[in-house]
Amino acid sequence: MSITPFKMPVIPIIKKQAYLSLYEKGLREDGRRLDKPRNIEVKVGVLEKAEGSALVKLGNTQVLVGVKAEVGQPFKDTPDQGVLVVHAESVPLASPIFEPGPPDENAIELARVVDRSLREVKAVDLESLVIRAGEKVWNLWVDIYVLDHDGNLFDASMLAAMAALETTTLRDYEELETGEIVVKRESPGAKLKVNHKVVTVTTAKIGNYIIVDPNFEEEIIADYRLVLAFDENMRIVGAQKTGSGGMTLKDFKTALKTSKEVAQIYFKALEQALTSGSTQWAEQK
Amino acid sequence: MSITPFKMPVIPIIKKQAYLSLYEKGLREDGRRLDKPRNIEVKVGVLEKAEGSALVKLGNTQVLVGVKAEVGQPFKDTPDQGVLVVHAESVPLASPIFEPGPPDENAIELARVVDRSLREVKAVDLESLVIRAGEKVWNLWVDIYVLDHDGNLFDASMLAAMAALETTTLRDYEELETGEIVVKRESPGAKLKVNHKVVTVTTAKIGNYIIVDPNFEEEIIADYRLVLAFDENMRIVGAQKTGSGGMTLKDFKTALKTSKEVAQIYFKALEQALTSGSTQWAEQK
Amino acid sequence: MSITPFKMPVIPIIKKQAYLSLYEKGLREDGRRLDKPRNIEVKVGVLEKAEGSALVKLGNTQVLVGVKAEVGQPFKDTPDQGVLVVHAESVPLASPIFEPGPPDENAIELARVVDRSLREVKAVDLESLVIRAGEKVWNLWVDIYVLDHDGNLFDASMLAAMAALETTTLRDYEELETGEIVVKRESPGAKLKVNHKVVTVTTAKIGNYIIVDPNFEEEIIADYRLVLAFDENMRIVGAQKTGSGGMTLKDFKTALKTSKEVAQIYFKALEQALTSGSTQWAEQK
Amino acid sequence: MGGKPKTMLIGEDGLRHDGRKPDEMRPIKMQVGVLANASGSAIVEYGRTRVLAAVYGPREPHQRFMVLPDRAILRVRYHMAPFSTSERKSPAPSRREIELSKVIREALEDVVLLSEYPRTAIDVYLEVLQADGGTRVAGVTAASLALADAGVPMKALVAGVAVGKVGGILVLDVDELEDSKGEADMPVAAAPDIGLVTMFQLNGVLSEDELERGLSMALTAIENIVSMEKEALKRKFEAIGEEV
Amino acid sequence: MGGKPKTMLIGEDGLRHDGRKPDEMRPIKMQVGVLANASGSAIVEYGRTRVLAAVYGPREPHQRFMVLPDRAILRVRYHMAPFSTSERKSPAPSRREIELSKVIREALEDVVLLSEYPRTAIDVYLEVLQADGGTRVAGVTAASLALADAGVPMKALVAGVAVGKVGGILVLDVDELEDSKGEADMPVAAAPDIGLVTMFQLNGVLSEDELERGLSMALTAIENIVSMEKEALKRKFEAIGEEV
Amino acid sequence: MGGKPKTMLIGEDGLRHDGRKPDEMRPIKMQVGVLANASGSAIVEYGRTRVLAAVYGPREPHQRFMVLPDRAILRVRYHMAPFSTSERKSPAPSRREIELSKVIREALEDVVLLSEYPRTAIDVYLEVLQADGGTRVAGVTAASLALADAGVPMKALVAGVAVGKVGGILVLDVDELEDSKGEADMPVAAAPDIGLVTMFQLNGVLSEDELERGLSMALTAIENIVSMEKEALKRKFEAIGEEV
Repeated sequence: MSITPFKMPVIPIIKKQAYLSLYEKGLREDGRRLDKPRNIEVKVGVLEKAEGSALVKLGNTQVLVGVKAEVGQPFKDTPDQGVLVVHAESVPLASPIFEPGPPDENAIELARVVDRSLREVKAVDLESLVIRAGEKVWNLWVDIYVLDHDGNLFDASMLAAMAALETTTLRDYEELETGEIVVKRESPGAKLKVNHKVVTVTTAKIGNYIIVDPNFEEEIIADYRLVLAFDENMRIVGAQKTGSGGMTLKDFKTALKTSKEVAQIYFKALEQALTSGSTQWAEQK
Repeated sequence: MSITPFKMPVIPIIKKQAYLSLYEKGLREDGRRLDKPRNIEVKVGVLEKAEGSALVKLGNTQVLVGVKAEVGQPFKDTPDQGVLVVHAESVPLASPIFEPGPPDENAIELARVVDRSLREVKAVDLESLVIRAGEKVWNLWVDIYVLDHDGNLFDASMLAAMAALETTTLRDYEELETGEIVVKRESPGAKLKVNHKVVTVTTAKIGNYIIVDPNFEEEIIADYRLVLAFDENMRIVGAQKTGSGGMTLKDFKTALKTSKEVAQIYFKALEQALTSGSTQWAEQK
Repeated sequence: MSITPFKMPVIPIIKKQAYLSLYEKGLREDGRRLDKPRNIEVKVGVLEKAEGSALVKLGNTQVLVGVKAEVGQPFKDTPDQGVLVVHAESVPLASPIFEPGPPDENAIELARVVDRSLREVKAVDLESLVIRAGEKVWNLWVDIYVLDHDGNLFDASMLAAMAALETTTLRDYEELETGEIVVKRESPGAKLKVNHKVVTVTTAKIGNYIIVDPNFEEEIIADYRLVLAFDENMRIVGAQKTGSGGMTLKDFKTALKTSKEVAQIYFKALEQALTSGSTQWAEQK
Repeated sequence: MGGKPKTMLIGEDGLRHDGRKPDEMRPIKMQVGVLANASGSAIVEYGRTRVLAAVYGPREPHQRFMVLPDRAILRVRYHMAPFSTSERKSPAPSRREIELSKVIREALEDVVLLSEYPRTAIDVYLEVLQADGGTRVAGVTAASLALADAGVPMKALVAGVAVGKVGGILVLDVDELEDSKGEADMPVAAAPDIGLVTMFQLNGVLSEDELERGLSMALTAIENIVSMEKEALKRKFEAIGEEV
Repeated sequence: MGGKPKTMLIGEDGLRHDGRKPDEMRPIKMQVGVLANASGSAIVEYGRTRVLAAVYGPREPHQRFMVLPDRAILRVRYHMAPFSTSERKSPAPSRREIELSKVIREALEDVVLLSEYPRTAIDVYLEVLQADGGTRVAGVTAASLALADAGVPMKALVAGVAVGKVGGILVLDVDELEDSKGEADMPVAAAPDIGLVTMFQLNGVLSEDELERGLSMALTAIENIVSMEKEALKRKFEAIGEEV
Repeated sequence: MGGKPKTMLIGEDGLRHDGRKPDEMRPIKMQVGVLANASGSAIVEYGRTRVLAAVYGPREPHQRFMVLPDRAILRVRYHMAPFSTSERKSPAPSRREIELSKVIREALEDVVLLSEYPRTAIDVYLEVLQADGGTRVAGVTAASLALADAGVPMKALVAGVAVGKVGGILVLDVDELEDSKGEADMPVAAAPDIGLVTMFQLNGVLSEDELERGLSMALTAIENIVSMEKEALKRKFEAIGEEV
C-alpha cells in the first residue's frame, strides 16, 4: 500500500518562499543556477573484495555501489543471458528519515528506475555473461548503498552504478569434470562488457520553476520530479515522473531541454573518473 | 495467536433485538424465511487466462475463484497424485473489516475448510493429474478471491470453487527430449476429471433460532455457525463449527436437517450454471 | 537493531539492596552460598519420537531439548561432515516477558553460544554423520525449548543439550538403488558419537559480588553475566560476556576460578543422569 | 487415506493396531501446576501425545487497545515444538496451527466467565511436545486444566477427544497412524456439565448415521475425561493442603 | 526485447498482431457501482485486461497517527490476483506492485481535493483480475471512476493508456505480447480537463521525437477515455434515477 | 578449523601469512565526521576491514513508548553491506548480525553517560563496507569515534581488537583467513582509561593460561587504538579550528 507521506520535515516547507524568491533571481541557496548540478566526485575501485565499486558524491549526497558477480543459473526464458539484479538499501545511517527494515517504496522505485535504464538499452552485455548456456551464467548484483542523503539519489545512484559496472571485472574460473564452476577469487579477471553508458538527469518543479539536481530540501517542497535517462547517443532510455504533482506539456519540454545539457556534464564526470583510474577509499581522508 | 475479535461493528449488535423479533415471525430482514438461502448467481468461465473460473453471487456476497494449473513436482509421499492447493485472500476491497496483508485466521480457516471438503471425498481426481509419476504432475491452485463480503463466505466460496473446477481444462503439453514439459498456453485442453460435486451449507445460531445462509450482520450477532459439507450422494464430507458459542445436540440435529434441504438448492444452482455454459464477465453489466 | 531493554520488571530493582545485604553475609535469598548452583535435575529420554531428548531443571528453570536427525545435504565447503544446528525458542508459556514470535536477540544469543561451545571443540563427531560424502549426511537439529524461565538459561540449556546429544541415536537406514536414503523410523539405531562433554558456567556481577547460577531476579539486577564453557579436560571452549556492564580483570579472574569449581558439579549431574539411564516424562508426576 | 493397509488398522480380532478396542481410549495422564511462572499450567498425555498448557492472566495486554469494555479477551496459541513430529517442524506458525489456535479458542470461549474481567486479556499457550494424533483435543483438555489451575472462573470444565473411522468402523481417540490411514477424523470438545459441544470438526466422509453415532461416542468419552480433570485438580489441592 | 518475432507484431498490411491499427485502442468497457460494501467501485476492461477498483472513505484510518492536519491522505494498493497472469502469481506484494502502487497514488493525488477532508484517509484498492498489458493505466482509469462513484470531490477525471513502440512503429494501448516483445512501453495518465500529465514512465528506448509524438498520441486517447468515463458515470446516475 | 593449511598461517620465520609478527596489528586508519546528516560519524579500517559508523541523537524515538524515565536508551545496529563479503550477503539481518548488534550495544552501554538524556534514544548505525575479519571490534572502535564526534558525553573511549590462535600461537588482530582456519578467535573491547573490558567473547579452544595471555595482549593493543582515536578526534577539531 502506498501512502501519502505524512511525516515529512517541516523546515523546508517554511523556507519555500525564501527558495522561490531566490529562484526568481536565477539563483539557489548554495549559489547554483537553476540548471546546474552540484559538485560531482566519482571514485572507482574503492572496495577490493567487490568485483566493481564506485563512490559518488553529488554535493553532500553520497552513494556507494558495489557489484558482486556470482555463478548462478539463467532465467528459464533467457537461457543465453546472464542475470542483472539492481537492489537499493536506504540504510539508516544515511538520513534521519530512513529506518531499519526492508526497502520501502522509494528505495524500490530507485532500484527499479536504475535497473530499467540499464536493462532496456542493454547497457550491460548480458550475452557475454554466459558460462554454459542454459545452465551456468554470471549473476551480477548491483547494490546501491546510500550513505548520505541530501537529495537526488537517482542521479547519484545511476552515476555510481555506471562507474562501478564500467570497472567491474569477472574473476577467472575453472570448470571441473563434474561440471561445477570454481571461481578463482584472487584472480584479476576480465573486464565486464558494457555496451552503453547511461546517466539519469533529475529535474524538479517548484512553484513556477524547473530546477536541476534538487537537494533534499528542494525535493520536499517540489511538486514532482522528472527523471530522464539518456545513453551516450542521447537517446532517451528511461523516464519516470515521481511525486504527486501533475505536469504540463510545456514544463515537460523545458525539463527535457535542460536535462539534455546536464547529461553532458554527468557523462564528462563519469569519463574523468574512468580515465583517472582506480582510487583508494583511503584517499578520501 | 488467535484473539477474541475486539473490533467488531456495533450496529448489528444494537439491531439484534429487531432481528430476533422478526425471526419469531419466521422472517428475516430481507423477507427470507429462516431456512432459505439468498438469491444465487453462478457464472463460469469469467476469466480467459485462468484454466478455470467462476463468479458466485449469494445475495450481496461476491466470490471469484480462479484455478491455475502448473506443471510441478508431486509430494514425496504421494508420487502418483497431482497437487491441489486451496488459498483464500481477504482483499481489502471486499469489506471495511479486511486489511491488506497475509491471510488472517478467518481466510485460512475458509481455505482449509473448502480444501478438506474437496480433498477428503477425493472430489478432484488427483491421480489423473500425473504427467510422469514421481516427477511431474499438475499443481492445481484454487484461489478464492472474496470481492464483496456480505456474509457466508463458506458457501459462496465452495460453490465458486466447485463451479470453477468443473469447468477447468488442463492445457495440452509436449514432453521434450530433455524431459522438460512445455505447456501449450493457447490450447483448449482437456476437461479436469472431477469425481464428486460438493457443497457446504452454513447455518447460524442466533438467540434460539437456527437460520441458514447468514448475511454479514447475522454473522456478527450469531453465537456460532455450523458449516456442513455434502457430496451429491448426501454423504457428509466435512464439518466445522466456527464461532465461540457452544452447540447443543438438539440444535446440531436441527441444523443438519435444514442443511440437507438447502444443499439441494445449491446443487441445483450449480447444475444450472454448468449446463448453461460459459458466461462472459461483460454480461455482468 | 539491539535496544536497551526498556520494559524490565521493577520488583527486582527495588529488592536489590536486600539482595546485597544478604550477599554481604555470604548468602542468597534461597539460602545458597554465592558460589553454589541451585538444585539440578537431569532427565534423559523424555520424548519417544525425538532421536534424543533431555529435560533439565535448575531450581525453577526448566529447559527441554529435543534432537531430531534428518537426512540432508552437507554444506558445500564441508562435504565430509554432517550438519549441526542449534535453535532456541522463547515460547511464551515460559515467562511473562516472552512474547510469541520469532526468536529475539536473547534467544539467538543463547542458541549461538551453545552452538559455538559444542562446535569449536568438536563435541559432536560431525565426520561420523556422513552417509555418502558430499551428498547425503545427517542433519542434527538441537532444539532448545525453555519451559519455565527462572534465570540462567545458558547453563540449563547447555546441560540439556549435552544430555540429549549423549543419548541421541541415529535410526538405521536403507539406501535404495536410486540413491535415495530411507530411514527406518522404528529402529533403535546407533548411538551418536560424542567426542567431548561440555558445560557452561554462568556467573553474574551484582554490586561488588560475583555469584554463580543467577536466578531471574538476580539477572535483572546484575551488571553483566559471564558465560564460560569448559570441556571435560577443563579447557575453555567458549566464552561470552552478556549484559551491559564493564568487567575488570580482577573480577574476570575471580569468576573464572569459581566457574571451574561449578563446572565439576555440572559434570557430575550430567554423569549421574547418563548412567541412571532413560527416564520417562511420566515419572515427573 | 490410502486403501491398502486398512487390514492392519483393525485386526481379525476386531482390535486396533495397538490392541485397543474400537471404543477404548489410550492411557490418559494429567498433572496440573507443573510450571512456576505461569498463573496456571497442566500437562496432558493421550498415549504418546503430550501437550503442555500455560495460562497467564487475567492481565493488561501489551497492546492496550486490544481490550473489550465489558469482558476479557481470550488469546490462544496452539504451537508444535520442532521435535514433536517425525520430521522436524519449522517453529514458524503454519496455516494449520493458525486454524487450530482459532478452533481451540472457540472451544474455550463459551465456558470461561470472561465478563468477570473487563479490559483484560487471558492468555492460553499450548505447546505440543509430542504429536501422535489428537493434539488439538488433548490441547483443549490441557487448556481447561490450566485455566482452572489459574483460578479463572469457568461455567464448566471442557475436554476433547477425536473419533475416527478406520476400516469402516468408528473408533475412539484416533492416533496418528489411524488419522493418516483412516477414512475420517472427527475432533470433538464439549463441556458435559452444561451440555454444550464447543469444538466440532469433521475431516473425512461419514454417513449421517455414522456422524451421529460418532458424536455420541465422543460425548461419552468426554464425560470420563472431565472426571479425570476433576481428579487431577483435586490431587493438586490436596497436595497443597498437605504442605500447609 | 527479442528481435526475431517483430515481423509478427506489425504485419505487412501495417496492422498489429490482433488486427488493430497502430493508433487503435482495444475495446474498452467500464461499469461503476459494482460492489456493495465499498463507498465507490468500478470495473474497467481494456481488451482482456480487467481491473476492479474500490474506494473506502474518507474515513478515520486504523492507525490514528497516520493523518495530516490539513488534508486527507491517499492510500493506494495495486494488487494482482494470483490467477490474473499466465503463471500463478504469489499473492505477496512484489517489488513491481509496490512501485506501481506509488506511481498510481501519485497519478491520482493532484486531482483529488484532499484538503476537503483533513485528518482522514481515502483508500483506493485495485485488484487486477486479468493481466494482458496496460494494467497500471487501466487501474488509474478504474480508480478515477471509483473515486467519482464514491462522491469524492475531484478537480478532474483521470485516465491512462500506454503507448508502445513495436517494429519501429509507435502503437497505442500495448497489450502483453507487444509489451514483452516491443522496443518501448510508455504508460501515461492525465487529467485532460485541467491539462496535467499525472503519470509518466518510459520503459524502453525512444528518440526525442518519438517521445513527444508518443506522448501526444497518449493524450489524445486519454481524452476519449475520459469521455467514456463520463458516460459510465452518467449511466449509473440515470439508472438510479429510474429506480427512484 | 581444518588442520592442513596451518603451516601457511605461521611461516618458518615465525611471521604470519601476510608478513605480520604475532603481536602486530594490521594498518589502522580512522577518520571522523565523514557524513553530513548524522550527528556524528566515523570510518575505521583495520587492513581491508572497513566499517562506517553514524550516530543520530539523542532524539525522541519514533515509537514514543520506547523510552526510560531516567536515561537514554541505546539502539545499535550492526549490518553488513551485501558487497562486503566474498559471496554476496543478503541484506536481511542474519542471526549473526542480530547477536553482534547486541554484543556491540553492550560494549558501549557502560561508557555512554545515558543518564544525561532521559526519555531519548541514541542510535548507533554500523555498516560493514568490507569484511576481512574483526568487523565487530572495528565496529566498536568506529562507534566510539562517532559517539564522540556527535558530542555524546562518555566516561571513556572504547576500542576493540580480536586475538586469535593459529598454529598454536597467539596472534593479534586476526584477519578472515586466520579466523576461519585458526584454532580460536577472541574478540575483546575495552575502555582502558577506566579499566573495563566491555566486550569479551571466545570462539575456539584455549587453555586458561592462553586465555589470560590473550586477554592481556588485546588490552595492550586496545590502549594503542584508543590513542589513535584521540588523534583522529584531535585532527578533526584542529581542521575545524583552521576553517574558522
